[in-house]
Amino acid sequence: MSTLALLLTQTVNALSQSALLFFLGVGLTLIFGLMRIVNFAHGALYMLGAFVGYSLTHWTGNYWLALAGAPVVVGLFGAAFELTILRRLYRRDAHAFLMVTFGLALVVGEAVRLTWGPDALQVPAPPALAGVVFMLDEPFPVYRLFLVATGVVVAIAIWQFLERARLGLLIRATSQNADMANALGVDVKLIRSCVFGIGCGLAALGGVLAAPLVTASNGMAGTVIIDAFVIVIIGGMGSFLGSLIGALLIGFVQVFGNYYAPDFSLAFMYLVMLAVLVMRPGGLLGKEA
Amino acid sequence: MSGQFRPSRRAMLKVGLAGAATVASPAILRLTAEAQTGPIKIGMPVALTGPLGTVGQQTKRGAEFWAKLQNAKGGILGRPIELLIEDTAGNPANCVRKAQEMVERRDCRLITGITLSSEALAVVPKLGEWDSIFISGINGDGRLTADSFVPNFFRANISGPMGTRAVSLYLRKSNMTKFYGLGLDYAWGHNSIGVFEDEVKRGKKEFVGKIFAPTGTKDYSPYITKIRQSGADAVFLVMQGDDNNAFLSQAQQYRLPEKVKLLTEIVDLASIRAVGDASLGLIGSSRYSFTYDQPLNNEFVAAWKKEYGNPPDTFEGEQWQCMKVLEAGIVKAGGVEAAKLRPALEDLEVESVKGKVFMRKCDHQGVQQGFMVEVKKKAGFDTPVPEVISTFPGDQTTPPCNAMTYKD
Amino acid sequence: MALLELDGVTRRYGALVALDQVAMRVEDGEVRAVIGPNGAGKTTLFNVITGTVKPSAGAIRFAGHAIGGLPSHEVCRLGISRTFQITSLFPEMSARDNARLSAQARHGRRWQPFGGAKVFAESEALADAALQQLGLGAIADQPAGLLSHGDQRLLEVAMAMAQQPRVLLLDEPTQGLSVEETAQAVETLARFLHASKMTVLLVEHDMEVVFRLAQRITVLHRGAVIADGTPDEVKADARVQDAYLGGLE
Amino acid sequence: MSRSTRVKTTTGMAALVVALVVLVLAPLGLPPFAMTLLTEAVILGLFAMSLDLMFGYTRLVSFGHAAAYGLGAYACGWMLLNTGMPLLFAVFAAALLTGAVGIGVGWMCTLATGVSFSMLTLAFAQLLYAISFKWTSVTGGSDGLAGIPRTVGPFGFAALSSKAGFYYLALACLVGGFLVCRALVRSPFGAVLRGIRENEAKTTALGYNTRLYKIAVVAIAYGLGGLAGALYAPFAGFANTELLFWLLSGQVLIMVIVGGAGTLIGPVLGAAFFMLMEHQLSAWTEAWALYFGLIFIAFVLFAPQGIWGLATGLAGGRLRSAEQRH
Repeated sequence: MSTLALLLTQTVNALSQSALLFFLGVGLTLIFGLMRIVNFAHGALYMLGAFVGYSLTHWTGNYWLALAGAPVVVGLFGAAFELTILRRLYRRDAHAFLMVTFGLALVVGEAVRLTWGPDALQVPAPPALAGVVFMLDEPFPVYRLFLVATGVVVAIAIWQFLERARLGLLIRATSQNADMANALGVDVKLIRSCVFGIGCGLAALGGVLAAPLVTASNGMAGTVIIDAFVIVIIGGMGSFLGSLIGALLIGFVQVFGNYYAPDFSLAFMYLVMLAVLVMRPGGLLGKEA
Repeated sequence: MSGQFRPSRRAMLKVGLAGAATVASPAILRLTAEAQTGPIKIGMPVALTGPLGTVGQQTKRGAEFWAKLQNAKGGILGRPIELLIEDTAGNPANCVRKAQEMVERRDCRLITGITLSSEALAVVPKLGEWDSIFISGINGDGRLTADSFVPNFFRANISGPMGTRAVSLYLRKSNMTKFYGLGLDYAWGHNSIGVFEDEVKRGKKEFVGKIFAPTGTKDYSPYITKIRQSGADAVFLVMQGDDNNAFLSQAQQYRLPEKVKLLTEIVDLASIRAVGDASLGLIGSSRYSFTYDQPLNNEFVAAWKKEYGNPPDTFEGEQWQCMKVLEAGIVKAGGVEAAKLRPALEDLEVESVKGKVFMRKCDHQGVQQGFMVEVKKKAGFDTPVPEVISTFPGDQTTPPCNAMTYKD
Repeated sequence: MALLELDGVTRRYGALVALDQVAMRVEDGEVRAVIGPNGAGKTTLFNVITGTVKPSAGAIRFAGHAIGGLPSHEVCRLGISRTFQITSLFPEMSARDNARLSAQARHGRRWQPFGGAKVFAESEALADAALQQLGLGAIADQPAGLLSHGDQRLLEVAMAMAQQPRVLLLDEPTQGLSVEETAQAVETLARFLHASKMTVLLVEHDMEVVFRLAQRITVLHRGAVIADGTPDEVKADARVQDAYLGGLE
Repeated sequence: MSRSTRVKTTTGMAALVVALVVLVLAPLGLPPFAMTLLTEAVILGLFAMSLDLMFGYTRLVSFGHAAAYGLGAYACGWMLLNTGMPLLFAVFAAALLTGAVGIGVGWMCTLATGVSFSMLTLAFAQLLYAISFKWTSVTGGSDGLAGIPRTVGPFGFAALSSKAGFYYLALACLVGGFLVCRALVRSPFGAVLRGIRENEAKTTALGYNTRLYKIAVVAIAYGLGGLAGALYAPFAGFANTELLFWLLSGQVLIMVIVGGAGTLIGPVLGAAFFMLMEHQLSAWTEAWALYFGLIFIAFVLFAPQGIWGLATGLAGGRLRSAEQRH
């Protein structure tokens, strides 16, 4: 394998991992930006997405329906949780959210295990994406290219949504100053439900998309929640662009780090985060904390 | 699970901090008196949930099935069998606490079914103090019968080094010459890859590299690329659970098996189900498979299918064998006290689902056949199944006493 | 020699010059108001003096010490205490505990990790005295967050006073108060300033308040001092009128 | 001080003394396993209490407090296994070492505030976790250190290695830790911590170098957390990577919140509650995590002040009704 081929395949590969990380991070950061909630259940919802995706694939026999359906199902679940539980807590200390989302993570995790059983479940990539393409004579899975493409599309969609759509404008306004938005007649309560739902749906999207790579399993939640935190912190809590940059940074660091210095793979991410926070305590694009 | 103990356990909870001490004491006295004649209690602190929940669930079923059949026959020595199964979530702190409760509060002196090596290694040093026997049904860590060996520990299952040894014995006959090793980055992975590297070199073949992946790795592409670049004919995997599934899925997506043969230290049905066709062609040692053509196994598989509908899984079979060894030991000893049971288990020979198992005295390792299997499609099964392609006698696969490496 | 002396103090934020060569002298016992249109740099001036913001250039001397660029906690311990434009209190603590914590900051035992009521006696005495001075004795046990807005503003002053500062910096002490509340607060402050002979630097928008409290006035415009004198002199100054009217356009 | 607060304080003191007497007498009546549980609850209680100094009193939310526990456990375990040091010495040396490391951690993490502070503590804990995994020669890698002895040492502390003796050691550490923490939060130093909790900018403006105070409180919390970890290693006989994992950091935060942050005693009760609930629920049902999660959510909704809030609320209610009767 030539060095060029190596760099090319690993770069595309890092982009595909960044896409998955981005789906997690952007949901977390939207929720934090609006509600100042660090959502500990984000990993559990990502896992829920993968399992819902599994069931939808099996019932409908169509991966694409699962891809579209799982985020909707999980997003609605998230919005319902916001409506019934979180809504009562906005005047409370931040640690109420910490505990309630921790509780939610446990409940979702166990509910998944009771519903789908303890064994990992196969979610194969759809036949159209199951093949390989040759990049400089090296086989590369089409599915990973699809992940990169999805990442680009979703990133642009969210960006345009926040910039152009009315709901996006309202979300940005409410993130900057909820009281002011409220005074101007924005239904802040509705916005919060929407954003929590959207954030959870994005996590679920990440889960469905990751399932063909790692299977749908009970262990999924624990392995991604910290990654998602790190991305969001590196980028700056609440910053959309920050979560994109954080996801790219961590995606590349993990892929190239694991290739060139696999012995340090447990430490890379944290060293990057330490370095970023020591230089910029609020994260790359965050406000000075 | 043993409903009759709930009242006193609830009392315990109340006692916990308040210190209403006298409530529980009579129960302890009663339990001690029961120990000679009451039910035979077997404690199983198992990881029923958490990353290795799948494995724990299998051990639980294997033991439960045995207890059910045995109790239907009137128990052992006329005493019913009572399994105390509790979840540790795979955390050694929980495992030690649960085991200690079984010993101290419920007067149970027999432990089995512990899931993780780290849990087993935390429990083993306490066995003397507890005056209890721990018979492993699935723990593969070589150290348990080597550096960390204690007299009250027995292993009825195939250890990691034994599995690796079977693979390397198989490879001596093959025409593959260059090998790579990929292991999970913890003790089991390091030990087994170490044994494999050693075996390959002694077999006058080439070991071209090794790499260790942390548990919970989601993207294996950098490793897959390294394996492909190494020019190896085959890669030896020491992986399990989610990590194994992720690697096998991604390796297939990268078309790795077309260039490099996949060998594994352990072939597990749950993994085969999780990754489907990505497991086809995988060759590895097997701890247990329902496809072994042994008279006792055919009988066991038939009974199991009748009970559960599916054939038994890897650790269901392993734990079943362990329970059969334990059963023979208890019958021979005429009781479960460590002082009687330890000598009874030593040099005990049992006819099992895998053939003969001989619990050698020197390090309490069960000497047994090693099986090599290949994962193939088979008519009548939705998912691929492991088929035996070779067997090796126990004296070839078992390491020297209290050792983890081989001499020849 | 003046107690507080600024010389050529400049603060730049990129291209923006928030403070431009500011020079001023505040004598011991003087009540000095700093006025100017919005964005004139009044709060930046306070931030630079108290060390919250470092000056880009220039010297600040306080009672013989060069304090330009010192961290704010050190400036504070030399004897400069301040209040904030936006009320900043410890809302769950009682008014007394607010003042006590403030007094303790100048205390040798502020690091002492043990000892209860006794070690606090001295700070508590200072705190109570300060609360009395500002007429807050009766509400000393109430949580600060539950006080009326006017009392909260006065509590901030009391907290600053509990430190027995040599200079007190008041940043818009009547900010956000109703007309009635303002009148009351100003009377209390005037009485207190008269009685205490405290050196005060005051930023205030409300000219009534300024003329009621201050002996001398410094006018800032676009970061630079454009006038400095008695209230009457300043009122008559053409540049001041221009700046204010200009600011209104 | 008003009459009712004085009554409340006296009742509180009386309740504490009664609890202490019960705890001291416990080994006389409790069966062996109850002692095992109680000892573990005491150790975890000390751990949770140490975090309360940071979390409850200073609003420094650490996502990595397991670092202190694990470091204390590994340091103590290593000394007991490799140096033949007596138990008491190893325990306190490990606590001191952890406290010293805490100074460095505090210095680093207080560069940031808010969620960034939390993430820096997490990063630090996870780096220690990675080290414990990789530095096999010292930490035993993924297997951890096992068979840690309770070396008695030369000064006739033989009683400490027994079950009851070790319990008394742990209890003495908890009571000592509590007295230290209580003195701390009531002292001038503690007043500054509360100031930082409520309004850090104002505290700085008042002339306090708040960063130094924060570094100090992180170091103290690490020292006490390290003491708890150092007790755990010889108690359980092992130390392994789980003790440094982020999951434990999350759990100890929950213990503090469930118990009642900023009350010192509350987190101790929270730790005991958490440990006993997990132990008992997992004995009754495999789906214990589900109930566990529901309990937390219920606590947030219905008992926002935690166990301590419930207890004092009940006691306060009785007092009020008693006053009404008079």
